[in-house]
Amino acid sequence: MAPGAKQPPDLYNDDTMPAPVRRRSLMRRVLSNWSVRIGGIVLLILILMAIFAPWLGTIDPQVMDPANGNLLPGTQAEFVSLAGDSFNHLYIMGSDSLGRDIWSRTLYGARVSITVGLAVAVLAVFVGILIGLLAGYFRHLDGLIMRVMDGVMAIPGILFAISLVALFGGTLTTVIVAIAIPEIPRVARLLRSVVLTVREEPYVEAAMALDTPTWKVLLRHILPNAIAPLIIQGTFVCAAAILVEAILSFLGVGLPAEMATWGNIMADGRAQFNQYPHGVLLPGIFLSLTVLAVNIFGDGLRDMLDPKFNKRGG
Amino acid sequence: MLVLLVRRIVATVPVLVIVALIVFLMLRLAPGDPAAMIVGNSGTSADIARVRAELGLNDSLPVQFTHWVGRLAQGDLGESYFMKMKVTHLIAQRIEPTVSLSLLTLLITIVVAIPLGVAAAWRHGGWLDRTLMGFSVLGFSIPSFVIGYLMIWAFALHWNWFPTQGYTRFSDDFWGWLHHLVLPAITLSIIYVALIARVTRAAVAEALTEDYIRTARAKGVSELRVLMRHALANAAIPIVTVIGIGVALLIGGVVVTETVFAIPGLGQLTVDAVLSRDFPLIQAITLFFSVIYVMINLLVDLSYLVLDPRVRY
Amino acid sequence: MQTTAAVPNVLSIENLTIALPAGADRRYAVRHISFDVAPGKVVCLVGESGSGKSVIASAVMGLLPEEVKPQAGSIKLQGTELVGASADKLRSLRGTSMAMVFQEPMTALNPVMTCGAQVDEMLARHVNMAPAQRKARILEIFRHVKLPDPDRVFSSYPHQLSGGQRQRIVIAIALILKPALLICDEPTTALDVTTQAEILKLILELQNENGTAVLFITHDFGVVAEIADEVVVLQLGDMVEKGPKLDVLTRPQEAYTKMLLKAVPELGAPQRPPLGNAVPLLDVRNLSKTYKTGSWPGKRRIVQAAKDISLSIRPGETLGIVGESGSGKSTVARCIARLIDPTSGDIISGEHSFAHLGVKHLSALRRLVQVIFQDPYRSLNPRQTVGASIIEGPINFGIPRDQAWARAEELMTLVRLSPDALRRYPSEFSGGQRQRISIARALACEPKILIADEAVSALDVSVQAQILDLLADIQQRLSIGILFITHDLRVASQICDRVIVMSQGEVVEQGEIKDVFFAPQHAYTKTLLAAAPGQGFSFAGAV
Amino acid sequence: APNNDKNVLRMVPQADLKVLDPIWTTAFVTRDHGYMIYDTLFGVDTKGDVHPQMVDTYTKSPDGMKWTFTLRDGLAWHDGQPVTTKDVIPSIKRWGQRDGLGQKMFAAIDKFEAVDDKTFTITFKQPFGMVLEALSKPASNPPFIMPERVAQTPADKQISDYTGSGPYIFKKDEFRPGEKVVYEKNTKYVPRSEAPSGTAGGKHVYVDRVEWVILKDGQTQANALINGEVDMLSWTPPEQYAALKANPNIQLLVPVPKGSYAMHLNHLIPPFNNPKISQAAIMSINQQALMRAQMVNKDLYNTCTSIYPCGSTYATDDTSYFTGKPQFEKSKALLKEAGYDGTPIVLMNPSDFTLLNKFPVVLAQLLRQGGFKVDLVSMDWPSLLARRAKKDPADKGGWNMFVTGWGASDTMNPLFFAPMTGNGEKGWFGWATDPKLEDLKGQFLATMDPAKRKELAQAIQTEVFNYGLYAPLGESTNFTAVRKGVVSGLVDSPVSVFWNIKKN
Ligand SMILES: Nc1ncnc2c1ncn2[C@@H]1O[C@H](COP(=O)(O)OP(=O)(O)OP(=O)(O)O)[C@@H](O)[C@H]1O
Ligand SMILES: Nc1ncnc2c1ncn2[C@@H]1O[C@H](COP(=O)(O)OP(=O)(O)OP(=O)(O)O)[C@@H](O)[C@H]1O
Ligand SMILES: [Mg+2]
Ligand SMILES: [Mg+2]
Ligand code: NI
Repeated sequence: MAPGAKQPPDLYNDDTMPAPVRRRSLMRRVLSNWSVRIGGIVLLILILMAIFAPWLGTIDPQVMDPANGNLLPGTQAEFVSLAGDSFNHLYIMGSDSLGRDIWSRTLYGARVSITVGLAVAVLAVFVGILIGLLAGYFRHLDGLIMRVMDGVMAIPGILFAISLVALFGGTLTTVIVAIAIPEIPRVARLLRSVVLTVREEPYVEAAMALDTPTWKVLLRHILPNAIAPLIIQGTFVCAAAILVEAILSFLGVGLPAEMATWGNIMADGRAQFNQYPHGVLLPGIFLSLTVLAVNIFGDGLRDMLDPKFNKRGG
Repeated sequence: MLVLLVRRIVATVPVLVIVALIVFLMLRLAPGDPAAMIVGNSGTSADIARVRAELGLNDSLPVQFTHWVGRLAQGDLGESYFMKMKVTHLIAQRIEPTVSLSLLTLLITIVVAIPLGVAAAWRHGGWLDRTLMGFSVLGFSIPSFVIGYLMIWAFALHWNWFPTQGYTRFSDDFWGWLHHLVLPAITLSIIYVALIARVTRAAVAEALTEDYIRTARAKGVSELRVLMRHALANAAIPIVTVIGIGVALLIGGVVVTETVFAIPGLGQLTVDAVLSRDFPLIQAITLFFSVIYVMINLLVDLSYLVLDPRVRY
Repeated sequence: MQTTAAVPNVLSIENLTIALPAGADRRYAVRHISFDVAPGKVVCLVGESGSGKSVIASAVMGLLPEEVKPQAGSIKLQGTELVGASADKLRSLRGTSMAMVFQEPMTALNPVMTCGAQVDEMLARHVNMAPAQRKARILEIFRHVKLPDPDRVFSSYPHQLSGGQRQRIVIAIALILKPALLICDEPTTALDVTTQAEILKLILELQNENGTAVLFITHDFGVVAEIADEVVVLQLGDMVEKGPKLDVLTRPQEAYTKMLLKAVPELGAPQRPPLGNAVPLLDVRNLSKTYKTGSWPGKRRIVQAAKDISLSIRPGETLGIVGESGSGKSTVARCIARLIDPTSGDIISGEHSFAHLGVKHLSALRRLVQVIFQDPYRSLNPRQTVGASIIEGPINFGIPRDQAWARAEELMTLVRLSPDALRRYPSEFSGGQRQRISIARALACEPKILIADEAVSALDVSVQAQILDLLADIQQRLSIGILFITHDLRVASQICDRVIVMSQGEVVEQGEIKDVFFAPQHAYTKTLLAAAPGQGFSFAGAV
Repeated sequence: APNNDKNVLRMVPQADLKVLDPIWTTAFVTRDHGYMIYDTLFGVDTKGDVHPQMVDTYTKSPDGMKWTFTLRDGLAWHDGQPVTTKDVIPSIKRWGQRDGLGQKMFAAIDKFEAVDDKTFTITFKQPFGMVLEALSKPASNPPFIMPERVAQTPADKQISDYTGSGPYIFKKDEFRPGEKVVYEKNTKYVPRSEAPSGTAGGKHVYVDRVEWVILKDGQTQANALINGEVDMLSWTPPEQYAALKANPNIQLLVPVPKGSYAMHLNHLIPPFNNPKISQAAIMSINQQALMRAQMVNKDLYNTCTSIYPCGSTYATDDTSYFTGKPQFEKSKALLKEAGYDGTPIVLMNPSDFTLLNKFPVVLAQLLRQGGFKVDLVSMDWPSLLARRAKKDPADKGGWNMFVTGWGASDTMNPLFFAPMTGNGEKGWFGWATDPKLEDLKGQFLATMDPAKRKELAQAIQTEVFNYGLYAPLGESTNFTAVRKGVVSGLVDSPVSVFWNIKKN
């Protein structure tokens, strides 16, 4: 007999069954991931900067002093507003062609970009969930819904957004809706495929056998298991939305030009990119950093939550 | 096979009808009046009313729609409001630059991204993998116009290696064609390489966990063969699928890249048409892009037949 | 095994210890393993799931995942040390000196390569032969492993072959270069009993022919009895017992081995309490189900999965359905529980007919019939606490939450789990425990009929024995009817009063255990019985 | 690669050429295109004097009621056919249906007939003082002469045959809207012998081919010029001015007079249906701030309070209360007096139009200083054009104010200037009802006496400010940038013209 062989378990005493493995809480598991940490911290800093923009050495992002146009980063100059007030101001990131402070505009722009990113993600995911659940669970609706989704998907997203914003005017709502609509089919498809696989899971069949009403099956059993891929998808939608907002402004069909958004700052700066690249590059760094942070965060979440990487945990 | 092809093509018709309807409604419900645009700065309200009537913009929406669809069914996409030209002619003029740019981008992407992705999957978690994934996330995060401007600044203005803008027709001058497309294609391919490399890595990494890989290794075959013949061949479907889906991304990228490099392609035409409310042109381009998208994805679907013997439609 | 000492061993493992990475369920995959495999002999590694059988096999092949490393000991293949050998060295030995057959024939072959090409890789890599010669050689081995129509198989893709045929391809790959050592890791577990019997026979034949040494991994004592010369028993990475087959199977020394053997169900009519002539709880008449798959523009496919099935279940009775994979067992179960809609036929209980009621009117049936599924890992919602899963049914039937919860606590005791467990998530439980929770969930609705669809097939024998015991106990107490679906004839014979034998959607034979199993009428039933491995061995009786 | 072909001139035009009919649209770029391929009966030189162009000689009766014109020799269409009065008369008639001044002229015309192939007469039924100004009108729409078959196209339809008799031939097969427009030298063109000046004089062509390359982005335009990929930018983007000026390989020229910008008000609906409130808005203007913001560099603009181009014939600094400097207190007082109720005024901002999109932003701030509530509404240029045609109340999709730009050729004569209307809803956007203005314009039209005209021009200026019709925001210098040492010979002209250019 080999040393250390164990006693056979008693068939009728449950105490010797393998001790239940304590699952680390999902939150803690997610937070232990480096990508999530780094992405999250960067994002948090950016969000805090956006919230506390008024206290971070900024001035009103709209006020201009044409005489102080195109100052290089770090210039200290006398600011004379159109209203006639004058004060000494340090242009941390220089000024744009109208003499507006790029640092202030960038910080206030963070509010817009982050709002757009979050709103688009939430909107696309929410509507996508509704459509995906309908299509995935009510098979007779599937054909029609999916044809419409295919149609929306077949129109290149950017074209759609450009047209919508150009045609309906660049308000925050239009921009959010215009960026969100092309994302909806993707979310809906994802959700539908998750629903189609999850609904075959024995526990869903079991719930049906327990006479659970359909809406409850959807909300209690199917949706929670689709949440992880949706959150991941949501982060990528968010990152893409921030970029698309900038692209729309760049193409001249974004939010109103005087509004401080990263896209608008860059669109203004691009007219003189060769002489004053700071007008594009500095806000560009903020933009890229944000998108990067969201992407890294999403990647981390994926590693943690995606069932593919995490076979039995759930 | 032929029956299959026909059936699949017929199946795309409802999708295109939906596209047509969406685009049409979007245009007609929007504010902004092409007539005002055509009349110009010194025209008057009366001029605008006259042009509206001339363009048939005063008819009811269903009438306008049936009119348009009716002509569409006869293959007539209409005439641009501004340039008295058939929109098909205008689109035809712009296809070559866009197709050239897209194909070159695709070529660069496939040549670069797939080997990178395979290498990363092979050394899953190693430095190559990390670097590559870092690059790919970065590629997703920098707006393409910033990359484009930096490229122009460095390679066209500073070193003078490439032209800053424009396009030369393939038939006029092959080297000129290539010369004009290098920078835009690289700019455009960055995000695409990021995407495809990522998918390749994931698909190959997943294939590498499959049992048949273990069987192959148990046979003692070389690692390269395991990667290419076994893992990559099985990862082909997701990769091709994403290349197909990526066409939408590519079209979006084309719009921006063409603007940055002033390439007279469909992307620019689109922006122009939207900004001038040239309804027939917008409708035609969107429909055109949708057809391309649908066809490419049909092609992708058909490619499954070749890539995976299990697939039967 | 003193007699073979003169012949050098093909494989000798000594004091092998393999460490697991941090965070794994234990520190060592296996510890202090020593055994030898002599030429022409079959050594069986047995043990419960997770005992380290596959890790040993992978270690020999040099295919351990990177994070798992041999820490001590040696593995010698024909005198060559494999622990610490270079990747190139191992690669050249693989295929030529040692080869392996894996468990899952469905996934072991590359789906996008023809079978011929996959065998050809072996030749192309290791021997210098012209393509035509290679092809001839491959066709020859295909004939040898008794593949029908070798030419067609050569150019077929794996998915065009049946599971048994695929496994023959894998065996052909393993044996084409006549390796000295063949490792088989549960090569027949995924196959039907009849196919399993053929494959086992084939392996033995080839082994005899070439004098190959075989390391055979299995958890099925029937197979061990059939094939082994020597047996090595593992428990959680430790070697518990080893010795010649007859010694281990009939005179086990260790308590663990005894326990394992005792848990193996026997093929025999057990004592079952007699059933009165009670009114059936449920009558199923001429039930048929046809699946239509594929939608426009794809191709339509029609599968007739169940044809004209009639059966009835009485209180306290266990009705078994046995049959090979794909014979329609699950389809029947799902139809009865109305998880899918039967195409035709009737399901009657009392004066109600349920076969064609709309989903909204099925409450009565839901109370009557509950289901336990095969896969313990997927039959509980991972995002719900166990308690929430159990009380879901009662709440749906209008029972107040408190009352449902109290009942759930009782049920937990009934299935021998602690009531505290209600607040935990399924992932915190082992497979056997989850299956008990599933039973508790089904019982919470106070059903009259329990359908168990392969409810024990995924479990180790010891755990399987516990669950079967539990079911019998519950049935006795509550006098419910059980529809027990299994492919394992031994299990069926242990627990059922009557069985139905299904083949290709049809009932071929039905009746009492003693009639069907000991005096089968139908040819299909006879083959099925003949193929069951380890006949004549009475494992539990050995203890 | 640099374009070193001496016979090919590559230039970036002011905008993308879309509409090819210069009678049908007023777009500047279409007008420029018109001057490439068409000829006019008369031209104007840089001083504003009118000289015969296609016309050889002309006479008028002493009372000015009957004019006789004779075409010069050697005029031919691009297809080789001679130009005759059969072509001229329908051309002028078609123009007369579209152009504002043309309409006025035809209202005064009694008879317009051909005498023979070369001679035609115009007989007036009432005095019309601006015959030569009309026939040489450089601003949109100039009366271009087209072949008879083309001129017979209804005025509200675009032409589709682009045969002209001008110095260049339009290459229709190479026309790619949004990409390039190609012209070839008209080898059969016979230039006048006088030196070129403005749209008058000899139109010589020294290159075989002119390619208009459409580049929309200012940075791209500058890059292309610096790299020699194009030879010339017709309108230098203000943002690029400094960089181009500093570049030793680039030369900046000013062949066209300054352009100007104006703030336009909607007089149909409140509050600017009240002249006092309009005046208050005009008092809030700060020309210096506005121009600086839009033009970026101080070399590119100057303030100018006159409604006529500063330095031109009719310009004076007698501009009533308007100083171009902000008078916020006065404005507030006026608003109080007029009883401005604080409804926000809708100021439209064409945010995609880089030559206009900064004015409204600054203007909004100025108006707020002046006591207004402002609702700055951003939209793209097409939306602005559509919206300004709407007569609805401002909060129901209408508008109160926008800014746009004009060429000197538009503003140099009150009758050339489209917004100069006081005939209510029949007039230009803003629909001012100012009978006095209409009356002054009528008098201006009727007289031929320069002194009288000057007087009337001053009266019109005063009336514009008193009514608060619109207000000038300042003038901008439009530089043309060329490759130094490569391109020479640009002609100074009221509108951009591209003959006489040499390349080496
Ligand atoms: N890559 C790995 N990382 C961590 N732990 C591992 C790894 N591979 C195997 N293990 C652990 O090693 C132990 C032995 O696993 P092994 O696969 O050899 O079991 P087995 O006896 O083959 O079981 P089964 O009958 O289920 O196939 C298990 O506890 C398993 O969790
Ligand atoms: N949803 C479905 N759609 C189409 N065909 C199906 C479906 N489910 C089962 N089938 C087919 O019906 C037949 C019977 O399947 P069923 O699952 O009832 O077999 P089974 O006896 O339970 O097999 P196993 O022992 O493998 O579980 C099989 O051929 C199967 O492929
Ligand atoms: Mg195993
Ligand atoms: Mg089954
Ligand atoms: Ni070139």
